[in-house]
Amino acid sequence: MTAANLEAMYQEIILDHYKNPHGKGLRDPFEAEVHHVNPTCGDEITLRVHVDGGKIEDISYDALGCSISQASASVLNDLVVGKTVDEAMTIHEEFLRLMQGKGQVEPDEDILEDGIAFAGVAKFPARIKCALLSWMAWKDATAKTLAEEN
Amino acid sequence: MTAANLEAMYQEIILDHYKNPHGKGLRDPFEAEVHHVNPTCGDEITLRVHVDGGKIEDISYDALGCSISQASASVLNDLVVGKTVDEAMTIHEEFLRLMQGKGQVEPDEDILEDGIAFAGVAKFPARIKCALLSWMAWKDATAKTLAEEN
Amino acid sequence: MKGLLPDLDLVRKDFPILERTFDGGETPLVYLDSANTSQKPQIVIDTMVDHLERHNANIARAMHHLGAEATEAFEGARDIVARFLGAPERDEVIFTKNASEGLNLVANTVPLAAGDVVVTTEMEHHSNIVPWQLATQRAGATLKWFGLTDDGQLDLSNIDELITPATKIVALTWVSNMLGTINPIAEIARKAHEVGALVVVDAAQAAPVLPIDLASMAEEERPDFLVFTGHKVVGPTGIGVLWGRRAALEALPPFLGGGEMIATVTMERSTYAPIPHKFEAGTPPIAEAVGLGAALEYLMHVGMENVHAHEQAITTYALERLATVPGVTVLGPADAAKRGGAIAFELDGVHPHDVAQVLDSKGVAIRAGHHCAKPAHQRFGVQASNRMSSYLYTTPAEIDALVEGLEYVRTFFKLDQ
Amino acid sequence: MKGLLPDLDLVRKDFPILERTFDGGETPLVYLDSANTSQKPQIVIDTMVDHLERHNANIARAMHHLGAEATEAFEGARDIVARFLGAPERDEVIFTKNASEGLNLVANTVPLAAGDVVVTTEMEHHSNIVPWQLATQRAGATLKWFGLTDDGQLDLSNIDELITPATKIVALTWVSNMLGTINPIAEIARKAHEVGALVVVDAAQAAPVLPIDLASMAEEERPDFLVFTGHKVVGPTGIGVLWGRRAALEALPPFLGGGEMIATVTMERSTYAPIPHKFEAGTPPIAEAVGLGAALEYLMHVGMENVHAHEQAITTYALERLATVPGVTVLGPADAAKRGGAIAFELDGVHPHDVAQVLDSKGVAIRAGHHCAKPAHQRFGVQASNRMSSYLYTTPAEIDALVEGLEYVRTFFKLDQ
Ligand SMILES: Cc1ncc(COP(=O)(O)O)c(C=O)c1O
Ligand SMILES: Cc1ncc(COP(=O)(O)O)c(C=O)c1O
Repeated sequence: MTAANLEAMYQEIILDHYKNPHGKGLRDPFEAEVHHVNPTCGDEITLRVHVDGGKIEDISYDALGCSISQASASVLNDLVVGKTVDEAMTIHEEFLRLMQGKGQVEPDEDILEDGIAFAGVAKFPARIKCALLSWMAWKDATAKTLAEEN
Repeated sequence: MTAANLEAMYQEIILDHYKNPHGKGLRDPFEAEVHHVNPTCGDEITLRVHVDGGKIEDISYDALGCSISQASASVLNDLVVGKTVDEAMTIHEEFLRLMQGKGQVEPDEDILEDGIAFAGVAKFPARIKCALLSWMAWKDATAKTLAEEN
Repeated sequence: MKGLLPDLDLVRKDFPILERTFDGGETPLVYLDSANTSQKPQIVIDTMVDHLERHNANIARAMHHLGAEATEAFEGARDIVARFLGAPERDEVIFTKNASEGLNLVANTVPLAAGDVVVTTEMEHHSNIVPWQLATQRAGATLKWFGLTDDGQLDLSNIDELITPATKIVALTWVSNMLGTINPIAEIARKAHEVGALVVVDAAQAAPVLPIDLASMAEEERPDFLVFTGHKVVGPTGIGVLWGRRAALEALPPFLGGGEMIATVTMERSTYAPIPHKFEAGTPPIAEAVGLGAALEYLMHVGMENVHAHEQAITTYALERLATVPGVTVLGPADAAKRGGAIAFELDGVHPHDVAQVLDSKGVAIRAGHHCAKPAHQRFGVQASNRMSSYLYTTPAEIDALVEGLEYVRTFFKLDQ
Repeated sequence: MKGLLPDLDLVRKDFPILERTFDGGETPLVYLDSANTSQKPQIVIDTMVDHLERHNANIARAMHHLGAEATEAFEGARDIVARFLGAPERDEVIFTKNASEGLNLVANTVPLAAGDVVVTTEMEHHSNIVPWQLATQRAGATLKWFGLTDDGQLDLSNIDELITPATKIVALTWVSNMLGTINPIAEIARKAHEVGALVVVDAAQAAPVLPIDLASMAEEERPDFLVFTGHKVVGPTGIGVLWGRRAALEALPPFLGGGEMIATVTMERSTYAPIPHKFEAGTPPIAEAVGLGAALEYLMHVGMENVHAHEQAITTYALERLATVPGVTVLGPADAAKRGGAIAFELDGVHPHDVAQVLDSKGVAIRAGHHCAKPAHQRFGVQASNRMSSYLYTTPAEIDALVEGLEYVRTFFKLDQ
């Protein structure tokens, strides 16, 4: 791995989100809470979702983990809170596409905003799970919320 | 394996014992009966021992197996019936020494008589168990007999 | 000869061991024991060596270069196995140490209660009998089995007595390692699924020679579990495969505990990883999985249809030639189209050990014994048999060598006197 | 430096992977992840290749040349393992697929009943925790454990509460894979044997570095079972060892069923082979056992005393050098004489993943995570740690490279700003 790759992974944006995560902490009200772990390394996240009238009112979370997993939870919070569930799912898919693209996918900045900073992470198979931990937890929690509604 | 080795293994004496086994069949009286198998190939022997006053009066057996295992039971019968248990154990040890000698042991013909024909078998690790099947069964049965006596 | 691999000479060159000779070069190896274990092409050996010399690291856990390379190679092998089997999902492929472990894994974890019935067959390898004996004994369940017809087929006449609502498992071999018989697994699976039983297929002898495409099988005819073993598909020892339908695998509790099969561990309790890792406790056979991947790529490159055609051509020829040897009786189906590449036979008047020993002196390697199928031998009233088994590198000339060898055995033991 | 292997350069030449470089040759590999898996000397690779290219056959069952050669090589490897361990009897050596399988084998077969107690420790690898959780859950027995002192030793203060007549098993690691701690297994075994408990020692990290001589241990201090794994002793993956005292092994029922573990099989019932084969169902990892034999011969040739001295020298040096890096805290004993070659540490302000990632960009391979020892991490209030681990090929210069790398990590994450 070259130094350039390393810089691509640890972009300033990522390190900023890591140092000052947005929306961190567990808050009320919420409809679903999930706990996800990355078995390989032990990174953990507890995540709550508050959905009201099809709109994501809040994502609150408590997470232990590396810079990538922490920054990604922060970016998730930025991107998804305030959006409708449908819009959020589209963002989620775009993020997934980026992360699973082996570094070959050109991310859509209009959709992912700060999230495009994770393009460099996609080149490191071992770290993709770190970046996806919070997103998978969010998807799971949202699915639970919707299931309860019905 | 050379043809010479093959001839050394399948000596006339062995083939003769195979075709006309001595003492075959299960007979009364007996003090102990054992059943031994060679798990690798399925060869089996049921063997009875009749000991009286420290002397081996009879070894009777029913066996399924290859030429080597059959011939060896026949030679066992020849060598051991009529001997005292102590004498028989000495013969057993000499036979064991021959079979485990990797073809390097010079057998004592005075003790082993026809049994020296098995010298060639000792060069074939896979066949040593065949030659020993009846002898191990005999030892086991004799030990049972002695244990019952005490 | 129709069906033979057109580039058989080239295929043979891929297998270094086929150049072995004995007696100072006089006696070439004639390896007819492939149902016992297959030989390995150079590409399998080289792939393992390259892995060990350049990419060796533990997997999953490691963030570093070598760890990433080893993980990619190992998980890449899983993708290849999935392709080889036509598995609906790659995560349904579990690496085990051999076929036996796969069968034991299922037998140990599948829920069984008193009164339940497990059905197997009289032609199984011990590895598909003993685990079910142990499992049914533990649970107070009952083991039943299909008998065999005189020509070595499954006797399906009492299928309605065997497969009933009490039947929880039907475990059977696709291809018999003794009789060569190919069993109608689709038909039996359909029947088993009607009563809600799980179907476990032992493909240890099928995977080497039959093209398998699980995804294209009708769902009700598709097994729920299938195992095979690396060393019989030109791969290394130390590796086997258990494929299971996702839902069926997910329903099983973990088998071995430890290492990478967990989600989280506290001293009080643990939670488990999703499949496939849930069933892969400890450091897996990494280089072996990589070698297996290379082996299956090799077979797919030759083409499993072609491997199968070759096997049938050789088997047809072998059955014909064996019939010319006085005193030889072949066990199992007479029709090559109905069988795999293992041919068990007896030579009247000579114990199989002695046959094998004398053949070996001519360089001809066959197996003698019960081939881990004692009940099938008992069924046919034989205590042991000879077995020749061919594979994609076997030539008609090698069958000729076997037949000549058998003639020599007859002379050696003076059968005509 | 005292204790270093005198011919370290030559030793390094035996390990082809140590020549790996990255970034087009600019960055040499600095492999400090040997507690995860060790690298393989050429002789191990060559021995396996020779086996596969010239002697490959299935074992035990085959009468032919190749079968005899393969059997001799495989059983010869068992003799070598017995010699390596100083095992009282060679038949007490069982080949498994890894250390985890050995532990699971014992946990699955040892008789446990409601009310029985199994004792383990808080510093175990998951492979010596989860099998006992599963076993005690099945039996309604209780799992208890030794806690740890702040400097990473076993807390033996409540040993009399833990080891009582209700205790059937004491299962513990000889050397911790996270803290490096060497445990007083003789003392604990003596105590356990007084109450009639069986002692299971996980030697996965001990076998690579400590000279072991079971036969010379006092009987009451000798474990009843001991496991280790091939890939950590410069051997291949896919192979491990369970050693057990003959009487202890004989008392266990079979674990996996099938293949070569039987004496006789009928459809109704089976009887089992004597040890070691009773516990080796199916085709074993043959080439892997042969490779393990070569690996242990290699280690014995270097001399386990020398390997141990080297490990201690490197560990002493590493502890010294790590102490110079601001923000580094080492977990476990501070005294190199009391530990194996694994050193877990934290770097204040940077998550271990990020440390490992940045080190890797400099070619330095360490492990980051919980190292399959979550409870030990929890005990010390850390969720993950960094771990460097050395072996007989590790040089002081590689420790320097690690330390420089850590300085670079500090700069990269601007820890001094
Ligand atoms: C202390 C300890 N026990 C057990 C194991 C498990 O070994 P394996 O993964 O080879 O089964 C390891 C290594 O991972 C270990 O370090
Ligand atoms: C039909 C069948 N099932 C199972 C096995 C067991 O395979 P393994 O010994 O690799 O576990 C074999 C081969 O020995 C076999 O032929």
